[in-house]
Amino acid sequence: DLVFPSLSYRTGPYAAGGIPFADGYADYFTLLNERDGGIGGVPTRLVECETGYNTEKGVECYEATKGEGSLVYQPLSTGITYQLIPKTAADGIPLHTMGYGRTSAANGKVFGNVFNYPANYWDGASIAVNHLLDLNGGDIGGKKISLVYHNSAYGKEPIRTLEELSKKHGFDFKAIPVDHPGQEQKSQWLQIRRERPDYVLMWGWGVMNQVAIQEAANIRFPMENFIGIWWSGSENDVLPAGDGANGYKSLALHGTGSNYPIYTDIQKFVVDAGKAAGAGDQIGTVLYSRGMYAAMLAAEAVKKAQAIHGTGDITPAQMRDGMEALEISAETLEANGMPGFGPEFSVSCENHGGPGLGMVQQWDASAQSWSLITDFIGSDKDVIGPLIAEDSAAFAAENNISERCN
Amino acid sequence: MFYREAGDFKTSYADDNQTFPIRFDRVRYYVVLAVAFGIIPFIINDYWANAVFVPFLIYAIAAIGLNILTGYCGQVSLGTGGFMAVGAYACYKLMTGFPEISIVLHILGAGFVTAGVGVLFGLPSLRIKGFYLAVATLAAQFFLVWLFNKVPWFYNNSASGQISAPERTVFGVPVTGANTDAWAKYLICLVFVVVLAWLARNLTRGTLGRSWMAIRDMDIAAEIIGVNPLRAKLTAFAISSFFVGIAGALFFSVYLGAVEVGEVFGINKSFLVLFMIILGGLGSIFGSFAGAAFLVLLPVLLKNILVGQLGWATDLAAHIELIIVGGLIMVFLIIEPHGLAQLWRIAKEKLRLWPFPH
Amino acid sequence: MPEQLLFAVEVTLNGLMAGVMYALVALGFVLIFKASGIFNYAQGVMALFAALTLVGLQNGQIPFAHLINAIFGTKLHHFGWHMPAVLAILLAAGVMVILAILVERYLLKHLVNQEPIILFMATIGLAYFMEGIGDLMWGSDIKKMDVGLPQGGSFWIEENTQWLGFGNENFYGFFLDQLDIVATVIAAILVAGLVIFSQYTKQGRAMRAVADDHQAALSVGISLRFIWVLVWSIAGFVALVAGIMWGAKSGVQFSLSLIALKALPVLMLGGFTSIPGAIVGGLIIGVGEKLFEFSIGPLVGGATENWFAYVLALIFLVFRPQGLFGEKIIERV
Amino acid sequence: MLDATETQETLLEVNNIEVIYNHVILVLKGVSLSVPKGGITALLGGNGAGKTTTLKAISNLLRSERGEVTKGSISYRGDAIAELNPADLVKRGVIQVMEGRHCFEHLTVEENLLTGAYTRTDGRKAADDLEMVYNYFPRLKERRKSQAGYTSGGEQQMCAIGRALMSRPEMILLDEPSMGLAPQLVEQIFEIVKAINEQEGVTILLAEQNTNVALRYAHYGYILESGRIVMDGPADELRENPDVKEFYLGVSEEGRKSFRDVRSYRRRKRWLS
Amino acid sequence: MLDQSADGYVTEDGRQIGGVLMEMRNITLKFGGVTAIENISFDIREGEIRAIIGPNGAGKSSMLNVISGFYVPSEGEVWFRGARRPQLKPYQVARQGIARTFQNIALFHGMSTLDNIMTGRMTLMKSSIGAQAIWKGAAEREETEHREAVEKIIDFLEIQAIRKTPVGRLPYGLQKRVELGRALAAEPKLLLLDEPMAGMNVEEKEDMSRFILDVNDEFGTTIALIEHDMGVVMDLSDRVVVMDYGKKIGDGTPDEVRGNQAVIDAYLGVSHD
Ligand SMILES: Nc1ncnc2c1ncn2[C@@H]1O[C@H](COP(=O)(O)OP(=O)(O)OP(=O)(O)O)[C@@H](O)[C@H]1O
Ligand SMILES: Nc1ncnc2c1ncn2[C@@H]1O[C@H](COP(=O)(O)OP(=O)(O)OP(=O)(O)O)[C@@H](O)[C@H]1O
Ligand SMILES: [Mg+2]
Ligand SMILES: [Mg+2]
Repeated sequence: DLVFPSLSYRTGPYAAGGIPFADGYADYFTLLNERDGGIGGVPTRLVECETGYNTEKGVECYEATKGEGSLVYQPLSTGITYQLIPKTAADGIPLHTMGYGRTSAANGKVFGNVFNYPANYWDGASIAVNHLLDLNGGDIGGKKISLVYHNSAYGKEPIRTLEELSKKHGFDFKAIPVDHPGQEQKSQWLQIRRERPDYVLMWGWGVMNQVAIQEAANIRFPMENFIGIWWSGSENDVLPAGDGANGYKSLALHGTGSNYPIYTDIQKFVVDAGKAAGAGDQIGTVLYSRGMYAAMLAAEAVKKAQAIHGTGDITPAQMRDGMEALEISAETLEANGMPGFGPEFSVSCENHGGPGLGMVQQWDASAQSWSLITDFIGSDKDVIGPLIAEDSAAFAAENNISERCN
Repeated sequence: MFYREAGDFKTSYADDNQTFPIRFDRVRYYVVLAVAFGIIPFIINDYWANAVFVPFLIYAIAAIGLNILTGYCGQVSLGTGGFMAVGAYACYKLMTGFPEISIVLHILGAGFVTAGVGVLFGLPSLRIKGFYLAVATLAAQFFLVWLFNKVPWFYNNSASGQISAPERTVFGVPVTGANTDAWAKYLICLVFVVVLAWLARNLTRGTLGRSWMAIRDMDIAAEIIGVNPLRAKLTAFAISSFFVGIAGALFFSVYLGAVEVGEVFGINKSFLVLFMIILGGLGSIFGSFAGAAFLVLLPVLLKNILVGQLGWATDLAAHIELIIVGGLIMVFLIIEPHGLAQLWRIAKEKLRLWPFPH
Repeated sequence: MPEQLLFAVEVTLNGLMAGVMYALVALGFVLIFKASGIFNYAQGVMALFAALTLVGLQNGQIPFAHLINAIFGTKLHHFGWHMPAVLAILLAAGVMVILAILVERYLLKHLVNQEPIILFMATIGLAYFMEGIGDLMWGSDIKKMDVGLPQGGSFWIEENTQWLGFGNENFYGFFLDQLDIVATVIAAILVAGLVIFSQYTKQGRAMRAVADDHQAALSVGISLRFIWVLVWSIAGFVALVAGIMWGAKSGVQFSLSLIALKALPVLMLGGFTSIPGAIVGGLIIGVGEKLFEFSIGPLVGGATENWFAYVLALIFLVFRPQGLFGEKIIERV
Repeated sequence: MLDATETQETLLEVNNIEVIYNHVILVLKGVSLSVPKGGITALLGGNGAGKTTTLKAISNLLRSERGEVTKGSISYRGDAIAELNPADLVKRGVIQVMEGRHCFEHLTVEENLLTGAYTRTDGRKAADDLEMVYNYFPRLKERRKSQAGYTSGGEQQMCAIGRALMSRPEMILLDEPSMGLAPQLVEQIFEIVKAINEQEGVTILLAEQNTNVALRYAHYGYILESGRIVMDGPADELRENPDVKEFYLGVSEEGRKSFRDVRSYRRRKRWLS
Repeated sequence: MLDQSADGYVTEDGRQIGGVLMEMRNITLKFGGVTAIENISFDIREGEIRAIIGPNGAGKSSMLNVISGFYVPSEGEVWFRGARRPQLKPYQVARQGIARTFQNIALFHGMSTLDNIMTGRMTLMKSSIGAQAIWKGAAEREETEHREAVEKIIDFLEIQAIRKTPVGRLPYGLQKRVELGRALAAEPKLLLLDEPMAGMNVEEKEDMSRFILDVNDEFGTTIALIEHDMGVVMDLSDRVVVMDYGKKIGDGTPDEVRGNQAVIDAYLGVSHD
């Protein structure tokens, strides 16, 4: 069978985010088994392992599951990702960090078995700025943009990109850190109230998101000018603030809401069959959709690998090849019951990062739902490309890696 | 009479002072060493190394370190995580700054750097006592983590703020980096553990150890009979930090290979190591091992039983695991507040008397 | 007034308010420490647990639904009622009393006369235990705390202080969060009540006696059981209040238990044994960390609040090792 | 010295108890004693004989020291009291003054005394009793506002005894009251003990090292050695017993010998050989 | 009146007492409002046994604390071996050869008897941290050497049997003995004993007296002693200082002091035989 490890975190400070993702990831594979009898006729098996978002437990989970023929790891935490980059390389198992992890892994020439399609943090920063450019008729010169970020490796990711972009577009950029866990953000929001930036971007996670949104509402910051990264845009983040959160925006890696055919199938084959993962109450939420989307991409890569190697029960190495040859077209999405859910893209040996496309969604507090307000927006490759090249070159030098794909 | 010490007479004070005055204990100790060095390296695999042995050995070092400070010298510290971070970052800077020098020296160097930092944060202990000191050491914890996160020099300006250990070898065998074999990881940690435990044992049984314990048991009286509290406390901080620093360095370079400071060396780490020594037994080197083994193994074991054997959902299992770990901590403390080491001692006393009840 | 000064004043005011919020958590610690010499690490988790229980009751959640569903394959979730806030608060307080009784009965009773560090450790065990139970009982998703507390900046204050800027464009009046104002009032009442209780009543005196010497307290006929249940119940109630206040800010979720970390420096600075100390300490820490972040933060890259509170408390302690109002550490031979 | 208040009614009966600490250390090896109502009974014996342990076994304070009574029974007014908690025992009128003072360091002297009245419900009377205690110990009155932790050893001892008196007990278990007290205070305290015994009818069980004084005030005495009662009898008789004289009172045929002369001789107790 | 010339005197039992070893000059000690010691002067001569007596709370223990540097006198000077002593930290005082025991036993509870006494030798042990870490060699040799000295003390105090017992478990009297051993281990010039015989029965007091006399005799150690048992004080000491409420009310040989009316009033109550 096809083994998919799921390093989930259903406990600990980030459990609220971890549960829906894990449910979505699990339910999709259950759906494939129930509806299609697996992928290419081979049943899938999900091996879930609880990490609690903790690096050491992540390592333990990896070691415990890798022997079972795990095809691809989706570690879900930047910390664990960094652990696994060298380990998976040594063990020849591919790693998929969708919308997180080490951004420069997009450079397939250096990172042979790490993939971070369809978009990464630097894309995210650029997408947000591009959205603002759209809103302002292409000119944001002189505008003040602040970034409220989680004071960790994750939160610091977009800073470099935004600095570059501020040079390019002439806006004033200011980064405001919030230390873990982020329960108390008075200083930061008083500062924002004082400086009245035109826009605030946010790279937050966990309780920091909820408090930030609440505080923004408290100082009556115009919510439509407040944009979070895709990890700051789930129902969890906005619900506690109630009506105050109305109008808050965040980036979206994929479609939102339950108006996709796939949900009918999930209801029918998974939920009604009593096979839903977890408590079964997360279906349709943003992070559930993300887990499902990640699973779909993995399944597609398996199909690709099966096609390439002409075998059903593929190995991790073959899976890697499948991922590198992955193509997601409108038809694929349609066929999977997710029309327009994600971008169309293809992966190549050089480019493991996908197209870098994302959308913007906005929260409607009265309807208690997110709605997409833009189509896919691209990122500024002119800015990001060199950054990725620089960072991956440094990694290659440090670890004596010679470039592939030549 | 499973356990005998009768007939084991000593004819010199030096003999009487040895670590295991009782022959039975001594033999058992050599057997353990023989297995650790002679058998385990040949059968160990990645899972056992990475999930059990390597973390156990490294935590044992950290626990011995903290036990010196807390168990022997009575200064409760919650800054262990921060000091481990110092060790890790010092090791990283040394590894990347002087790649031609042996990793073993880097690790030792990291220990010395940490010792220095430890002394610095130990200074307030001259004024501040008890839980006040414990909470005060959190200042070290939070400040150090913040510092390593904030100053790019510490992580060589890498874009992510993470540090990753490059490959380094000992006698041509890689011990850090992705290509390290399980046995190599295990063995280097084991060597450090054995040497450090031996040093700790020597230090704690001599004059210095007695001055620590005197300060712990009654600091004023200790001072009046001639213990210099400044010296006693600062040496405890220094030596404890040295151990903890080495643990941090190994944790980063050998065990994890890549580290983000807030996540790996956060306050939870401080608490974890403290648990180990309290559960294991304050003021006992054996206790440090017992505590580390217990807290490394228990979660792994529970997980394997609940998820692996019983097939429970991981989240239920994780919650129940929390309940069980918390419950066991309480139960253990109720049964024997002085830790596993004391349980072991009582068991020995019982065995000695066996089959008589008293 | 110059702009910077006005902002500094505003930061100070908000620091005071934040300090009150910290003090609310610190109070629970102080109570238990005073009554038993136990440094109750579980206080933060108790706040979380209390808040979870409150919200759970209010929304009619079925406790342990997930576990039950997993075992029996049922699909339980809600009782389908919505309880008025006041009733839910009372019930939650009741649950905290039950918790206090259980804690005394199954934990503290067996640890009479043990060293403080052992007791401390036991409360850590308790924290884990309750964390697990809390999750299992009410689930780990984020819940909205809605007991009708006002939230958001106060318009009234904003408008009526705008003139202070004397036409300065950049000054929009002072910002004060209404929730914080409510918290201040509640904290003031709690502190006053608790001070009277501990200094002037028989039980209060007994409580302090227990803290000094368990055995001697037993020998004069003070029932440790009763005192402990009493104190843990009060601490449970204080935790509930803290849980409500902080829960209103961030939603009720696991991270609520981490507010304990914000309370520790407050505790240290005010003195582990002093109820007024918790408030004063809170205010000093609140103002100190906010002003530091405001003035020095930008120079060193910000996010200084976590450690600065501790360093500030540490500096204080070097001069007064027992904290501002803590009982003097008796050193005699 | 026998006096009228003593009756034949037995208030406290300890029956062949055995106490073990930490599950391994056997300390009392079958101790029995009975305390008549209204009397002063002394429990004598050297260091480590088990006097404190016996008293703690009675007042149920052993549990908090990881000790337990493994055999035998203890009854007070005929009721078994082994399962009561110490607080209930105080409510029934049995209070212990612990060895080594055990004052509440951070409370003032007066607050210490007031905690003694904790179990009492007649709030007003407690204030009178405070005066009574201050009458007995004027030194305490002077120091009433200081924290007990800062008072001298003797002052703490007074505080501990005064605290017990505040509960208006029926029976006091007094553990080494004379320890560390100035000679004139020792007399004074025993006078007080006698006074409360006679005037208030309080029964007293007294553990003492100071055999001399103890036997002067007590009615009956038990001598405890290594966890066993080795001798007992009315106080006057014990005082005349030659062994007691030599080993506990330090007087031999020639009268009290000087401490300077003890240098070079070792004795052996006859009953231990 | 004894002949107290600058270079000493001869005691009744014919021992030669030397010159002044330690002199307290006009010591005053205040704690907030309380004056624990008020303008007291006295000296201690080489080789003598000097007793300090007085009612509870008189300031005796405080005086010892001043001598050992734990309390800093508000006024007055301490002269040691003919030179004025600057304000030293307690451990520095200990290094000058002043050792002591405590009124409320201050042993290190987590350590064995042996370790407690070895700790007393702290001031004499010199091996470096490095040497201790390696153990084999210098540290081990030193340890063994000092162990021998400590074993002598253990033999002397007759506590061989409890060598390895944690002191927390020992009965009170033995603890006192261990504490004495710990003080002796430092091979002090001046030994301060704070109520060494409190809580002991006659037999044990005799033992303790013997130890004190032997120490004084064999090692020539000067001893300052606080004690409430008048028998002991009168028999053992060469000269006595009497304190009351922080003031000195008497100073002289035991006989002189016994006859002093102020002393009788304040302390002895009835005159003691
Ligand atoms: N908590 C304890 N754990 C272990 N042993 C103990 C404990 N308490 C007392 N003992 C032992 O019990 C024995 C009797 O002690 P106890 O205190 O009852 O003697 P005592 O007659 O009161 O002596 P003293 O006159 O010195 O107070 C002693 O040998 C002592 O070592
Ligand atoms: N650190 C201190 N702070 C405040 N007061 C103190 C302190 N130390 C001692 N005192 C006070 O000084 C006085 C003398 O105390 P000290 O302990 O010297 O008496 P003592 O003569 O040893 O009495 P005892 O025979 O009862 O031990 C007492 O009234 C005591 O309360
Ligand atoms: Mg006793
Ligand atoms: Mg004294």
